[in-house]
Amino acid sequence: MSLWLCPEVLLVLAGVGLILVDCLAPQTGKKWLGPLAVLLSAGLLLWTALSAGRPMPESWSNLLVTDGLSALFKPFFVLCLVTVTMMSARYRLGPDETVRGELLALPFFPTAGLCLLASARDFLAVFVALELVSISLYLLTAFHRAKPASLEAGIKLLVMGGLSTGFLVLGIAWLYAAAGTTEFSRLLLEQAGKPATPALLAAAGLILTGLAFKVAAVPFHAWAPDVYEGAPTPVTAFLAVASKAAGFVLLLRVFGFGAFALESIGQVFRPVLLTLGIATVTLGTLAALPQRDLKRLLAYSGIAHAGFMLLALGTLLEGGLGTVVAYLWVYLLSTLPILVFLNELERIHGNTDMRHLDGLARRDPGTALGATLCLLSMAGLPPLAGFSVKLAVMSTLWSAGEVPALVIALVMAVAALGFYLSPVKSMYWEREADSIPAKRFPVYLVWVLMVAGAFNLVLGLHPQPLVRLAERSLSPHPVSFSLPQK
Amino acid sequence: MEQIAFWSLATGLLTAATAVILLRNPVSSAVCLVLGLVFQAALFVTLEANFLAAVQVIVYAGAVMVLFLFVIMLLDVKAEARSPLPWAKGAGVAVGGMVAVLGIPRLAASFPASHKTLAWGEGKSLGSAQELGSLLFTSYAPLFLATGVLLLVATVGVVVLCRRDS
Amino acid sequence: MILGEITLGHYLALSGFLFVIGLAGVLLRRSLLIVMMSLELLLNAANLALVAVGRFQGLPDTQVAVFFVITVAAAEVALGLAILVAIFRVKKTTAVDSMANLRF
Amino acid sequence: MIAYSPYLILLLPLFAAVFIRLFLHPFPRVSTAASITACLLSFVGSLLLLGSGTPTGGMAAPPVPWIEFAGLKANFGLVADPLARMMAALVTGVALLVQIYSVGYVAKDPSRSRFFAELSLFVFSMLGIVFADNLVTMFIFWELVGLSSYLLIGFWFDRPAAGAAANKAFLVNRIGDFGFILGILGTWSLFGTIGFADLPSRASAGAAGWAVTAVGLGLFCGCLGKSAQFPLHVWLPDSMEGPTPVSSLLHAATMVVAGVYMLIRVLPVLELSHVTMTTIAWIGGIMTLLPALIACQQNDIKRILAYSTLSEIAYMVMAVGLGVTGPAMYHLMTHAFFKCLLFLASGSVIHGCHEEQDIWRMGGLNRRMPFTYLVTWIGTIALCGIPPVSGFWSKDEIFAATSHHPGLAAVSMLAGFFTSFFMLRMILVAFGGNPRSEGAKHAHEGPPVMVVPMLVLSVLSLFSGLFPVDAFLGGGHEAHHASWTLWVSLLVALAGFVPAYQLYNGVTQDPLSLPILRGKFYIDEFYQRFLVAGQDGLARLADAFEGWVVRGFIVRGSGVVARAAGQGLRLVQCGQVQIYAAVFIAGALLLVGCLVKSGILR
Repeated sequence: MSLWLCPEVLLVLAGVGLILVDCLAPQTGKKWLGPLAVLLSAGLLLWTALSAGRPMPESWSNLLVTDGLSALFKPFFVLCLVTVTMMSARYRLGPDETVRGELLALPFFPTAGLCLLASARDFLAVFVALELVSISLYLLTAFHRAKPASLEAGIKLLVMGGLSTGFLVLGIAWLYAAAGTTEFSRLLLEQAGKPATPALLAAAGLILTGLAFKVAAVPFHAWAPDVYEGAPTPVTAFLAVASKAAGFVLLLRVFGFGAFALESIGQVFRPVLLTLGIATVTLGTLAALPQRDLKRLLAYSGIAHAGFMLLALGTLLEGGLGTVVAYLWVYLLSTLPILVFLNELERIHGNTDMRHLDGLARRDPGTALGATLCLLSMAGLPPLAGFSVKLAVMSTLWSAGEVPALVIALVMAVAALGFYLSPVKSMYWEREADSIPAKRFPVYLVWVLMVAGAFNLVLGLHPQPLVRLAERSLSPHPVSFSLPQK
Repeated sequence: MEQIAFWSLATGLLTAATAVILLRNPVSSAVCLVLGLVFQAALFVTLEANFLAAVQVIVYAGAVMVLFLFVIMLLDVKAEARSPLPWAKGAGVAVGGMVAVLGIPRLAASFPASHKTLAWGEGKSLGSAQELGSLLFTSYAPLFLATGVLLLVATVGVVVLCRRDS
Repeated sequence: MILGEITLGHYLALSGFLFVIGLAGVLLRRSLLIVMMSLELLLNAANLALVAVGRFQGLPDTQVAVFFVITVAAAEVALGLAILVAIFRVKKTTAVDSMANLRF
Repeated sequence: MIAYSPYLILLLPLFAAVFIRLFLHPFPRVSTAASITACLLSFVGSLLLLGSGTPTGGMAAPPVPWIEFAGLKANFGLVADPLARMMAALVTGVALLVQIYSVGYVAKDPSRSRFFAELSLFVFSMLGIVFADNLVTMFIFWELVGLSSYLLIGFWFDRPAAGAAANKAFLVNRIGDFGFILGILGTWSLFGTIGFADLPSRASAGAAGWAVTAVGLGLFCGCLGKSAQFPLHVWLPDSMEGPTPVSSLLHAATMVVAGVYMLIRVLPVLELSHVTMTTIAWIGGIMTLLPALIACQQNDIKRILAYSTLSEIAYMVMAVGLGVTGPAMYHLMTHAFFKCLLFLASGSVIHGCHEEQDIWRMGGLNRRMPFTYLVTWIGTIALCGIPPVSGFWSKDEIFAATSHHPGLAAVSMLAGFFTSFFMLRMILVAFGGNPRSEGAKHAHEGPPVMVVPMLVLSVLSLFSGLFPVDAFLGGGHEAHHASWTLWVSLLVALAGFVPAYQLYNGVTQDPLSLPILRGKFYIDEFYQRFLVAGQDGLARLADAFEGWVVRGFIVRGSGVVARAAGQGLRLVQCGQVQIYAAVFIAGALLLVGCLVKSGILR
């Protein structure tokens, strides 16, 4: 594929184009910027999906690879971008209805970074792509500069992100020192059969720190709730779904079948990943229970979901890796629509407190039903898609013989019901507040939520497409490189 | 000769770095950071990475630090009030310091090539601008492009965050 | 070993100490400006390790990595300072304590 | 063609529910008709299915592949063996009668459409459990039943008690489901199958051991929740906040016996472990007595019946624990008829007395509602197991099975004594004497749509003892009747009437006051006081759930742990970015330290 047709390049060009249009267009034409951005991103989604399997330019192949995983997740990230631009176009920065062109254009750049990440096969490439994403996200998080919470979130993300970058770079330096290369397949070849040295393990540990920060795994999670709450909601969506998924794609590649997929390293990392998973799922669930702000609730719910995925990943079995892929798609299908919903809720009420949901089912039954389906899917209630993937996580843990982890995961899956059901309860059981806002939800919201809800339902009843996605994403790789299958 | 250079530069670097985090006045901190960065550039020279040493001085000590100082002046940041060190923090610092002093040399010694020595001049070809340039524009070209985009984002970001509303 | 030839281990240990000093700065200082300077120290420590490893292992790639790290650090600083300026306009301070309104 | 009929029977109520919800919502009459028609068609289909096919043959509908994940394979298939066929006919039949009755009962409610949609959804879910051919499918419908019962119990959601009861039911069931899903995973890993068809052969090849016991107990947990057995029984009496037809359908005839049905399905697994079977039998045995005692001091007519339901289901559970499934199914069937009848009669009383549920505020109804009085007597005789009515035959078979277990025989017969006692107490107080409230003075019989279902059910209660359940399920009908248990149990049951008559004939207030029974052995209070102290009760689902998880699994004091965790989090998540950084760095150092250490050790 020619350089100019790569989704990454097109994304950057589209972003630059939007910035230019924003600068040059007359004030009256600015209202078309939103639709233009959405159209542009939708076109890119189509192109990314169509060209997903096509190889990158030849000269890039030492750094970037095209395989099932990248082919599956580039469209994932661009789909997030479409949603985020849609939300940005509806996001209100001030009392007037102005849309800031930069908020529409800027998400294109980190999306390009995420697409690079999905293909990266060298830790240096990982670092650069990750920083492209991180730095854009520092900016986007602080974007709503009139709101102190947004700035606070931005600086918090920057400090924590800078810290994790430091660990990541040091890890890369140590990896050079321990193994002499950062390229995944060379690492695999050169280290195969050798015992893992403490130096290599330390380097891998530091790199894991950087990635665990990205997916907000405990104890590298503390930034997530504050940042999710303070950031503009479209940015929250980007952080919660796209950025987290990118972290998992990397973890999959690195520990699943890439750089560190060796038995010698896997034996050490298996308990570490599982412990991280247990801590993450426990803390995420317990901390979510008392939350009343929906964005914050979603942050902790995202942490809990990350815990489940880490548990599946931590088994380092083929089934576990596939489960993570399927889980990510279900996570997208259930979390993203809720964030779209929160964006509109915030537009009407100014914040995302749970009390705004009171009695929503009577005011707006369609919206309430769609949101409920998504929430219940997140909660893992059958027959929704969330149930299938949680079941897959459990069955992976079982077949890996990790009974304690399984029990904790089950307890937390049950406990999680508490906080997923409380918004549902608000919508269906609570009396409406005295002052019902005159503004109504826009029509598109019902459609988004209903379609997402329907997807959750259909994929729950018939999860075979998810399974096929998972299989295809792992297809060209000798899965679980040298770990013995149980 | 090399020993003397390394030990004196290392002492200077660590002293400057410690000063950065201990001094109350941000201006002094920034100046110490510049000093530290220059020491590091000199260490790069002992590692025969001459081009990077130049980059370090120009970009870091020159541009980045000027930016820091500029912002400090712009915001007119005062020296931090001296606050008593709470016992928890003090204990943390003590434990962390102990662990670092004991652990780091051992960890550093555990790397496969950590006892390797090299005579001056053996690594010369590695750090030349030519070599670096050719790597940057061939094997690492996509990453070079990505850093370009990164700088673009940062530029746009600074404008967005700091421009006055019209 | 200490007073003998300078080995890779020496440089790695030096970089380790620099990293720890940076971490201490991030943890202890109340001014966000100094916190950001400490973040720079972290990246510099990593840079030092990279260059040293490259020289002793004969890897030119590490210097390319340092090049990228410096770029990233510059961008990070620029953006961080921009956010600080924006914060200062709202709150008239850059102390860390003033940034604790988002919490549990 | 007939092979696909289970699909049709299953899906018709779902279509009705969806159709009502989407299109017919504004037209309650049409909704009612649609729901009843769907149920009727399902019932007719079930009857046809019941009549066709061989008594022993395992007839299965062609499966549809459903999930294939990491080695776990499950088909969406339906099984139509005699057990399922009988159960399907029972469920649809009772549901049909209850729906017809509901037409009269909720005639004035503005949200009738929603009610019938939810009823149809419930019937669909319940049929799903009945026809499920593997544990995962069953679990999904199991959850759906939980969901639809949640909706139905909370039908009057503007009553706070209804909302709280609905939440309680849902939450307690989730605790049971937790064990159930563990059991399912265990079954799959031990025997490599979750299909009911393969289970007997695989299980017989499997070895006994603690794992089998654990799996069996896990599966039994599911039954504990759904069938409301100790210690998860607390939700059932509270769920009487729902409309009476709902109580009748869910909490007497169908949903609560799903647990028993499931136990029968997985019996091959349970039988492998002696410990499991003994536990089941004894929990069943004790639960026959406990609720019967509690019921002696309850004043709410529906709660009395609810506790008697707990007791009767415990008989079935005990029978399963003793390994005799025929009598369990037999009693399940007869109980469905007479308990449904009793509930409908109580609904008729409540309806007639204008929403009065306290038996001490009734009285004199035998003259104002003679038909209801009569059917209540029929139901009572059946419930107490007095010959020759249906309950006698089924209970007798269960008693016969206990003949070699004197302990179980003693508790279950004692329960029979108290059953007779509280049933006669209820009849004497509610129907005898003079009216003690305005509502009772103006009591009247319900409309014909309410009378006819009761008539049908009383006929079934009288004669369903003749249905050859054992033979139909493929077992031989053994002649137990010579056993000593027959006479003793009958004598004990009859003896229960004597003190009740002595104490309650013509009284206006309760001569007995036993706080421990009135307080239901303080089990609810125990849960409330020790385990969720300080919590906001069940009002806030999140809080309550935290508490429930705690109650169910982490025994005691975990509420404290959870709250302490919350406090700890508050300390860490204090908004100070440097604390976050400290946590981050500590975590990173710990991680790298552990890794290096394990690297050196190996």
